[in-house]
Amino acid sequence: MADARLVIARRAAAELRAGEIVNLGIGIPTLIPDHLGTDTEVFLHSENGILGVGPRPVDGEIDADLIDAAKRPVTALASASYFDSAQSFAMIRGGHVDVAVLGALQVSHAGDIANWAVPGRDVLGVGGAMDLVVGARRVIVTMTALSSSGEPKVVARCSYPLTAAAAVDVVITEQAVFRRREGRLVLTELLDGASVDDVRRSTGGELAVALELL
Amino acid sequence: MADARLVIARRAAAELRAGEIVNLGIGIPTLIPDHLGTDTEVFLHSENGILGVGPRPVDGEIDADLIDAAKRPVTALASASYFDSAQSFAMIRGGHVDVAVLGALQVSHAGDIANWAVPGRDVLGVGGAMDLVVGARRVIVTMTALSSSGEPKVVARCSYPLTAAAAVDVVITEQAVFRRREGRLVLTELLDGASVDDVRRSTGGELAVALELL
Amino acid sequence: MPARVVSLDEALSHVHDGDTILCGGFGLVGAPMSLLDALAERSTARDLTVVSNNIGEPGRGLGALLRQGRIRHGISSYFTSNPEAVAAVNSGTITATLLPQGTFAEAIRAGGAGLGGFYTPVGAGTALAAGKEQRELDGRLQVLERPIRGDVALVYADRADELGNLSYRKTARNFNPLMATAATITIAEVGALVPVGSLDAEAIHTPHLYVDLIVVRDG
Amino acid sequence: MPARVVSLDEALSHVHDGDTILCGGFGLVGAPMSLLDALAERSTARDLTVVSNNIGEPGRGLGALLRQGRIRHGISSYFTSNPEAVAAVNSGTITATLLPQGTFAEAIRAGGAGLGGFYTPVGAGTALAAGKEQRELDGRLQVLERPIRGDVALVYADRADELGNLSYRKTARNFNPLMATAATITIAEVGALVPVGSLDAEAIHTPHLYVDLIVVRDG
Repeated sequence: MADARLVIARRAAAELRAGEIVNLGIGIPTLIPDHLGTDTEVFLHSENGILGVGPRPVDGEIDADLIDAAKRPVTALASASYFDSAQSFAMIRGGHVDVAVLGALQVSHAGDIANWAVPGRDVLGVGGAMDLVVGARRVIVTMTALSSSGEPKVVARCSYPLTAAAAVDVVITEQAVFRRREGRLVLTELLDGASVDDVRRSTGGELAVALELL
Repeated sequence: MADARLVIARRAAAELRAGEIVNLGIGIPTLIPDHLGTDTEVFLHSENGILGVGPRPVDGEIDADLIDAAKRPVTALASASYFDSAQSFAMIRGGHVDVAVLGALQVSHAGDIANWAVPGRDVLGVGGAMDLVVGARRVIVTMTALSSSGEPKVVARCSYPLTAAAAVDVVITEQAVFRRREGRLVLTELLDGASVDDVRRSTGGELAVALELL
Repeated sequence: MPARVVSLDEALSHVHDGDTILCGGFGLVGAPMSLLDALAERSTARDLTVVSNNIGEPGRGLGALLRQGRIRHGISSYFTSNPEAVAAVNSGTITATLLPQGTFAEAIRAGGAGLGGFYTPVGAGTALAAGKEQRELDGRLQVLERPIRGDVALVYADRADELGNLSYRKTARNFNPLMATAATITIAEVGALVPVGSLDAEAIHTPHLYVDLIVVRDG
Repeated sequence: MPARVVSLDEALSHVHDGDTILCGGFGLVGAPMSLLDALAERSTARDLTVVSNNIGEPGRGLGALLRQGRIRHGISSYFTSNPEAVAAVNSGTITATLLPQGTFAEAIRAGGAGLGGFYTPVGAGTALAAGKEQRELDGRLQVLERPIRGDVALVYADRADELGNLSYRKTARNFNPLMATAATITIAEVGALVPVGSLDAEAIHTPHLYVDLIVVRDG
């Protein structure tokens, strides 16, 4: 089996279309640019105030005033523009970002997402997570099928505090792609040799499966 | 007796202090810059999106993209900056404009102001009047004592539709200066040879008069 | 998607009967005059709602559409600058929503920013707050104002790059950056089209994600 | 009034016990580091409320004030970037208000713009809306969020002119222009002071009416 993160990143890259405005969260989403075809140039928006994030800088090219929302040094495309944080989130909340790709702790069958807080742990950082899942036109969740303790992350109902209800459009794990159709996640595609039963075992509750996979 | 408008403009100019951010309405307020001392440089804000309005352009200097809120061609100071209308009114409403000087149809003893609509006539233009009287830190009204039909403009209660309640700080007519103290307009200064009785005759209702004038 | 450079006719094909048109400009300064002229001369779209600080001037800009009877409703802070607009409201030919200028600007910003509304002290207790929710917040009476959005935004910018980044010039900026954020389709008329990378990144007032179509102003 | 260029010590004399400090920067990028270092080393102001996207890093920026026990309350979207801030909240040393980042930015803008509040769909129905008014507007559940203002704003800009016009550089802009609008006194630390007229008027991000004091960054 291929490295789960790469399987997910590669499949997520195929969801993006040339010219789209895309916001990438931390973790797996940051691997996506490496898997985009050369004819699929997208424009990366980072919520700290830039449209047109370029590749990571080589040594000596680092600009201390130029970072992404993960606080990593980046470069800027020739088309790049900068804006303040209110404007940046006005873009997000106003539906001007086509796609947000981000990780999650849990996604429910209804498309609810929990990705900012674990009960009983510190809930002191939310950042732009809530804005992105509410505001982006398409929300793609990239996550491994199981948590590090082996619990399914696609669940009948989220037990963790919600980031937003009915917000997720697509979920991509190393096993499968799920799409929200008529308000409910549907398994639509198997990845990397997984079977429907494999996916059933690693998701909580009764899962809807697209006809073509049965 | 001097020309009423010039008396008012000259006296209003003396209310401004060096360095203040000032928004000037149409009519008499536009005469004020000519009466400012050379040591009283103020910064003119115009709500269509400029801080740092300069003098009127001479012929051949007119820039079609550079106007004030009265839609007149203007010049810009070396310090000038431009901003969109939401930002411009954020400045006004947020208390970042020190002084608004504007005309009025009526000002009540409580400092209520009516300057945008006459009952029975078209009330289809308000522009920035309401924002300015609510938002500017100091609101100075410049107006002739009487309307063209001979009615007092300083009145016990406004009969015209209000622009804002309890918003006016200073009223300057060709006869007098009134200041709002403890929620009530007080006659504090006589202009151009007027007497307290002259002022009483040209204002509606019982007027408070500062002790030093009695 | 990157903006596409199109002809006036193609741009106007996106304006349909019954649409709400957001239009930049303070008076005619910064107004997209080529788009408005073409809209009057070469489009038949009618029953329009126009959202603009002024309804043009008599026969000019939005005033030309008004004369043609193609405007149904106006949302504005100052109809008064076009006496024909005032007459049209008084005769019942068009209906009008009058807003304080700052509220008007802020409502369009809210529309583009995905907000549900905002409270402002401006207009509270006056005739312009009639029928609106008012409540005391921070010891001041405030009015709830709702976001404004449109189907098509028509804006004017001094320069655009080929992706659709826009830079405005002096007081021609005015309402244009706001209108550009708040419509389903944003059409920018521009004074000049320049290569990507030739605008100052710190002076791009409207990043390209807001712009769908670009029309280069005639001559 | 035009901004005055002052020393660090004079600038810090405006920070008092119990003040609410608005501080620009995303992490430490665009943070006014000289002002923050001096605040930690040369001021005794305590019981501070800090409004900043992060509470610095351990021992750096606002993190230095935190270590000194001079912060009473934090308003932020991401305390987590400084584990010591998280620990301080958990031990009850400081209290915390957590806001979604866009709501945080918008609330500061509202504070500077004289608005009474705004409705946003972000956070509606979640734990972060607990205790807040929620209502349905335009078919979506929305949360009423209130403006944030401060006594003193500390911001960093790449350049200022002698009147106080500010230009930021790249992603060091972030929260700085917002913070500059929402405090009684705004103190700008700047990389360079330039003569009036040498900034591009179209790229002045903070017009001088927002700025009270300027401190030129060391070395």
